Amino acid sequence: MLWRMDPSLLLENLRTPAILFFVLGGVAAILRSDLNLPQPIPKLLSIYLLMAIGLHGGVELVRSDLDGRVFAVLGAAVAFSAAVPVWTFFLLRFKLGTADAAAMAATYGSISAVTFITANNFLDNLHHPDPGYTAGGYMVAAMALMESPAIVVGVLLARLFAAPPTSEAEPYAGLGGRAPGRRARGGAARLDGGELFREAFLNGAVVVLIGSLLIGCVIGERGWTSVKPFMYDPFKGVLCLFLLDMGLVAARRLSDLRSCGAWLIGFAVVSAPVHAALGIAVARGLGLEPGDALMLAVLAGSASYIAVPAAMRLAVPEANPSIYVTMSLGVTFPVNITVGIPVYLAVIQWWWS
Amino acid sequence: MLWRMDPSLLLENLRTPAILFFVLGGVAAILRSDLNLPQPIPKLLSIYLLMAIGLHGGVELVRSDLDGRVFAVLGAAVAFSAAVPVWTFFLLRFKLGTADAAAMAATYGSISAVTFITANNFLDNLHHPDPGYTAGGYMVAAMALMESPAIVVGVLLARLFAAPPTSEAEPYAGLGGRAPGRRARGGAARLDGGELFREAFLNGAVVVLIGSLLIGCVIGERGWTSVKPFMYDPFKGVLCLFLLDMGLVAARRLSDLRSCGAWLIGFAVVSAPVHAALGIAVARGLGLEPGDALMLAVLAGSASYIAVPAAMRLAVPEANPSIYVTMSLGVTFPVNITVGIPVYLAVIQWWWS
Amino acid sequence: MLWRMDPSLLLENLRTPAILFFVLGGVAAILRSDLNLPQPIPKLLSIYLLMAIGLHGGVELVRSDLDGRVFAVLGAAVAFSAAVPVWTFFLLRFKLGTADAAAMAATYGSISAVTFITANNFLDNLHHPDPGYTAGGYMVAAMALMESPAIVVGVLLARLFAAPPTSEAEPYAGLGGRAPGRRARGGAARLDGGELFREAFLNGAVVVLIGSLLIGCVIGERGWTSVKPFMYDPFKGVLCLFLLDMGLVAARRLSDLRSCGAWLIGFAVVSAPVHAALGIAVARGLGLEPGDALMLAVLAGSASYIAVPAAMRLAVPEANPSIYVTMSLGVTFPVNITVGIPVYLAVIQWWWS
Amino acid sequence: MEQDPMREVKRLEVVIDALHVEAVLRTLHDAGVDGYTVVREASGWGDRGARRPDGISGVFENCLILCAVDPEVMEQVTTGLRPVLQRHGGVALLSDAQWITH
Amino acid sequence: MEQDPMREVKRLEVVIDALHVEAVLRTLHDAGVDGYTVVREASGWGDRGARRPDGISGVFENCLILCAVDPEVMEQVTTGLRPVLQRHGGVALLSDAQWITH
Amino acid sequence: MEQDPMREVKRLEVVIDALHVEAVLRTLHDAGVDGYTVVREASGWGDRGARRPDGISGVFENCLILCAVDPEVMEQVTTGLRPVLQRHGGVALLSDAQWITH
Ligand SMILES: Nc1ncnc2c1ncn2[C@@H]1O[C@H](COP(=O)(O)O)[C@@H](O)[C@H]1O
Ligand SMILES: Nc1ncnc2c1ncn2[C@@H]1O[C@H](COP(=O)(O)O)[C@@H](O)[C@H]1O
Ligand SMILES: Nc1ncnc2c1ncn2[C@@H]1O[C@H](COP(=O)(O)O)[C@@H](O)[C@H]1O
Ligand code: NA
Ligand code: NA
Ligand code: NA
Repeated sequence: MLWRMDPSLLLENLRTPAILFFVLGGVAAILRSDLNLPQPIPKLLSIYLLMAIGLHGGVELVRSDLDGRVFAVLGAAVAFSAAVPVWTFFLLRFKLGTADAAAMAATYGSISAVTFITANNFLDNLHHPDPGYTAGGYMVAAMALMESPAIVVGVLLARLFAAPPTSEAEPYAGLGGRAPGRRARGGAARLDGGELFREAFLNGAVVVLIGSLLIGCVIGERGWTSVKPFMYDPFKGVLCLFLLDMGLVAARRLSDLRSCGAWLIGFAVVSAPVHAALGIAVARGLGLEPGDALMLAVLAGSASYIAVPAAMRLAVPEANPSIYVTMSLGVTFPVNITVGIPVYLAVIQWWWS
Repeated sequence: MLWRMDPSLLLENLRTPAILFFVLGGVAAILRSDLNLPQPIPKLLSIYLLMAIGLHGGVELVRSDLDGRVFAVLGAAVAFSAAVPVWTFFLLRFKLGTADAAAMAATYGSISAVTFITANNFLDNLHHPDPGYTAGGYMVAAMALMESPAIVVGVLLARLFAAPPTSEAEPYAGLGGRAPGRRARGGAARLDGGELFREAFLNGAVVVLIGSLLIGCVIGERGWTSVKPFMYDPFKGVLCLFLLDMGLVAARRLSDLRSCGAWLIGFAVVSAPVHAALGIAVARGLGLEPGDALMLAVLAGSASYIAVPAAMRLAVPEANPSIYVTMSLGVTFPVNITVGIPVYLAVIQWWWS
Repeated sequence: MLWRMDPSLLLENLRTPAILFFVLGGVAAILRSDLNLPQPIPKLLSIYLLMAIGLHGGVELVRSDLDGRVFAVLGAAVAFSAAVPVWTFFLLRFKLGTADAAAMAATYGSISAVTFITANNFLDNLHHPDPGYTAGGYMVAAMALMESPAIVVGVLLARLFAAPPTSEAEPYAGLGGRAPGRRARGGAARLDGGELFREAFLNGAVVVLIGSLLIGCVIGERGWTSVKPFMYDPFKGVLCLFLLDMGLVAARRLSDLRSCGAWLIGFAVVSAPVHAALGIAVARGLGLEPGDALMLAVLAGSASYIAVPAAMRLAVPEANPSIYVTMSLGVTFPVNITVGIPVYLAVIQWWWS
Repeated sequence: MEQDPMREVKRLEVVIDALHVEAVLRTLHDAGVDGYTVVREASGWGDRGARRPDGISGVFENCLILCAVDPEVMEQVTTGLRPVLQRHGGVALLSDAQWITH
Repeated sequence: MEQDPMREVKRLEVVIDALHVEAVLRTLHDAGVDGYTVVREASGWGDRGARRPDGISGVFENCLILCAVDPEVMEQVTTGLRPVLQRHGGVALLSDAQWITH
Repeated sequence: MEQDPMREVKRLEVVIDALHVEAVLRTLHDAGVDGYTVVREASGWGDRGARRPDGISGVFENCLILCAVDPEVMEQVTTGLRPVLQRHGGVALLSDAQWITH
């Protein structure tokens, strides 16, 4: 099957402008070029991308006729986001402390909007004659729903399995290494429910995505036409610019890999196809079209690097961001967008045919 | 009349993408989401909006055949900007000190470019068959002319009625409340005329607007066509992004409302329709079309939060920006763009028919 | 010949929106308006412009059929960039110390991408019926190749002619003037070859330009179509915004002119047409079309203010950036884009006819 | 001048993850300081490794907080600050300074 | 080293509304200091309430000015600074430092 | 608290051209400090004239580096720093401070 996979999809993906700019960013960083896009440019670009994908998703959602299958997809998405952290946590606990394992679990249960967008871009550029090869607007809703449950589950796991507060907390897996007396200590229990809720559901990225989705549902065709020249037409070009920066950031994160260990890197590489395969199986079970199946695979296989880190820093400050951000941004993201997406689609094509 | 107003205009306005994004920003801020667009993104967006509106206004100005009425409109605009601060000042002096009253007066005499742009956007989205329902290019010129006179009048009022320099200045209406000895003291008299002129007429926003208007007048149709894909097509979409930020900022200002008092809030709410009604009456007297009448109403009813605050901080430093910025940005602006614009148009439709 | 030059080209250029915004920026700065575009807006705009010009150049390069003449152009471009610094250095040594002369030499041997883009914009807006009046995609490649050689030559010159390390270095041409003991001292020899290479060839601007050019070569027509609404359509409008900022920055640099001396300003003014004329002669010799000839003239006549300053600060820290940045940004750039470009084209038209 | 031209104060300087600035400011406020200043977008390196804001994840951003503290409330400030630093890392430096009153 | 390795200086630190930075710098310059450093986009809280640059009105932005002052010109600096602070608010802190000369 | 609540440190502050920050940080690191903080996009004025980042050439940007240094390694820091300052300009100030340990 896969070993007989047509390599043209892979090549097609690697020739997409956005992917090439990602590679350019990675190469520039590895060659130690001084190229960078300082804050708040990446913030502007990512808010733009979230607005645009949300708005378009909302407009598409209203256009399509919803049936029961849509709700099944949304339910599956939420279930995924809540369940993935559980097994991830228990698996990672073999090698990491409670806090780091919980943060990694939340990271891998949640999703990466840019991976989703890149997959969408890939589908679009295929210009496939079969309309089943486009993603439905409700997949954006599915994405929006998958951001937060993993955060809640991750924090709950961190609390349930936290070391009793009197004992010295787990040794910090940090990169510095000063006197242990200066270490942060088990404090997950101190964050109240309201703050946790706010972090999980009111993170800026989540708000823009869900808000734009809702706005897209109500503005109607005339409203959409009026903002399309900004919200739709330049979208693929802006994605190039954003992925250039992602390439720079991802490659610069790599220097932290050494301190993370081969075991963890292995997890970050393997979890993507494993979870994606699970997503594909669920999509098959629900009878989704290939386009939607790819999106579900990508959501399942991707890991968060915006909403989850923000929440984890507040809710589980003992966890080391150099671990979970490096894994999701430096390993899983590149694997997914360069190789993952076309391979997942090849599997779907093979299975669906 | 108004109580029989067709509510469809109001709903139409609230369904505009830009207004919905403003509401989204407001809701996000009230829910204490961490969403924000850091500097200099808002600056970039506002320079873009001013350039685009100025350029388009200039192009339209050259296209239209100017007659005497245009000059009457421009004259009325300047007169408005200079006269509104006078009565505003004497009214507000009942409750505020001289400096704060003068700064508020300048704020409400001047205009808000984004309110103007939003009204324009609203008119545009109506797709009204009658060409009288579009704003003429000279209304942009009117807007540009209205930014500065209010500043000059406001500063003159502050000086004329300032407490004599030897006495202790009015107690600072601030929010902190430390030893009065650290208070800023009556110093309006120290700013020389040149600096005042520079602040009033050479503020960045004023320069970009007037400069772009002049450039729009000379580039001709070919020049306009060449920049249209940037300066016109994405305009409405960029406005969404900017109003998202305006919503965040306006709602976050609201926490300062408590210290301002109901009286002042009442002024900020009521002054908008009152001045707008005055603008409508003048428009009627000048025989303007409904589109231009709406724009004049909006200019009259709106309050500045860019050019005036910058000037006031230099020229009347004793005035408290937490008062005048909060009122114009947190109260008058939202009132105008959500309810004001459609109501003003309903009144115009009723009167003109 | 030139004294009978048709002034319409000059007027045509001065009516281009981009040039008018440059003038607006200059006027605003001279009137001491507070208008400014803070970092990282200019960075975002310049990365956008480089990406867009590179990508488009790559696409055009693949479209055209390359013949030997293209390689001749590229070779001439590299030779220019390497040779110009040599005579510039020996000429400037009459008035400047070794370090400053070498930095100026590198600055004037290298190129200004925005001057190139402005010339391209000018050609485009002419809508000339003769296809020879458009620049070939390989001119973008020529530009990319001209960025770096001048840097290498400049640094080598600084080292070859550096004062022996034991003696006190040349008096710093700075604007402050504190105890000489605090002065930076001849240290060019300490930068190793690797760092020099990285600065010369891996500067952010160079990487984006060359990377985008290569990406443009491989994405094909379909890839180009997908990013065109961002990478091509708004280009001329974005250039307006960028030139507005260039006008502000260039005019604000002018205050440093006083300390530079008339001699140096004369050089900055005269070197542009002299080197451009040389470029035109070479273009004539190579049998280029008028459009390509103009681009070569502009590359030869322009001076760098991004890649070279970054490299010189590292490699020749004794050189004073207030000299070489002021000259290239404050003098040569405005001369080229306002008067130079149309005059060069007039000369080309006269010679080619 | 009706007041003493200079006032002895303690100059407190805290570097901490941008996300925890609010916690520090709350502490300062509760302790009764009468002002503070925050500088954002600092980078740094410490126990937790290098912190360089990457702009994408927003994670590695530090902030610098500067506060002129009345010697009388210094005790409360230190007491309030310790648990925050303990939990979230960061650095707090104290030195002597004079406030130029006016 | 031909010079003394360290020089005693006064370290002056001013926090003030971004709009008034020019006034402070002019004062410093006139008093004869030989350099200064400015950090923009600071936020803060003080007598005038919270100051957080909102990006729209540009109003609530602070700046931090750092200046190593020769003890000899300190007197002029303080004299020049007071009216500016008086008029525009803000905070000025003074401490002792050593300049690592080279 | 198992430790001394305060530790005497040297507070080092360097202002230097953004391009040379790496060189300073390397020096600090080699001297054995255990952390530092960097604030970017400062402007300033000194021997080399006014330095105001213009956003186009990127040339005139300063950075502020703050470092709490153990008195024991102070000697190495100063020794390492001098040649960097000598070559690239900039200012280094040293003062006394107390680190609020936790
Ligand atoms: N010795 C130090 N001097 C100055 N800043 C420091 C020092 N140690 C840590 N920091 C700052 O405090 C932040 C958090 O420190 P840490 O919790 O030790 O990682 C670092 O990222 C640095 O910005
Ligand atoms: N005690 C303080 N410590 C540090 N910064 C302060 C202090 N008081 C005021 N500031 C800063 O100075 C600015 C202006 O102060 P004020 O004029 O008191 O509002 C505030 O916004 C703060 O950034
Ligand atoms: N006396 C001073 N106080 C504070 N900062 C200074 C001082 N002198 C110089 N600087 C800063 O150090 C930078 C480089 O100094 P210089 O090498 O003297 O031009 C300047 O741009 C200022 O930001
Ligand atoms: Na996932
Ligand atoms: Na008004
Ligand atoms: Na050149």
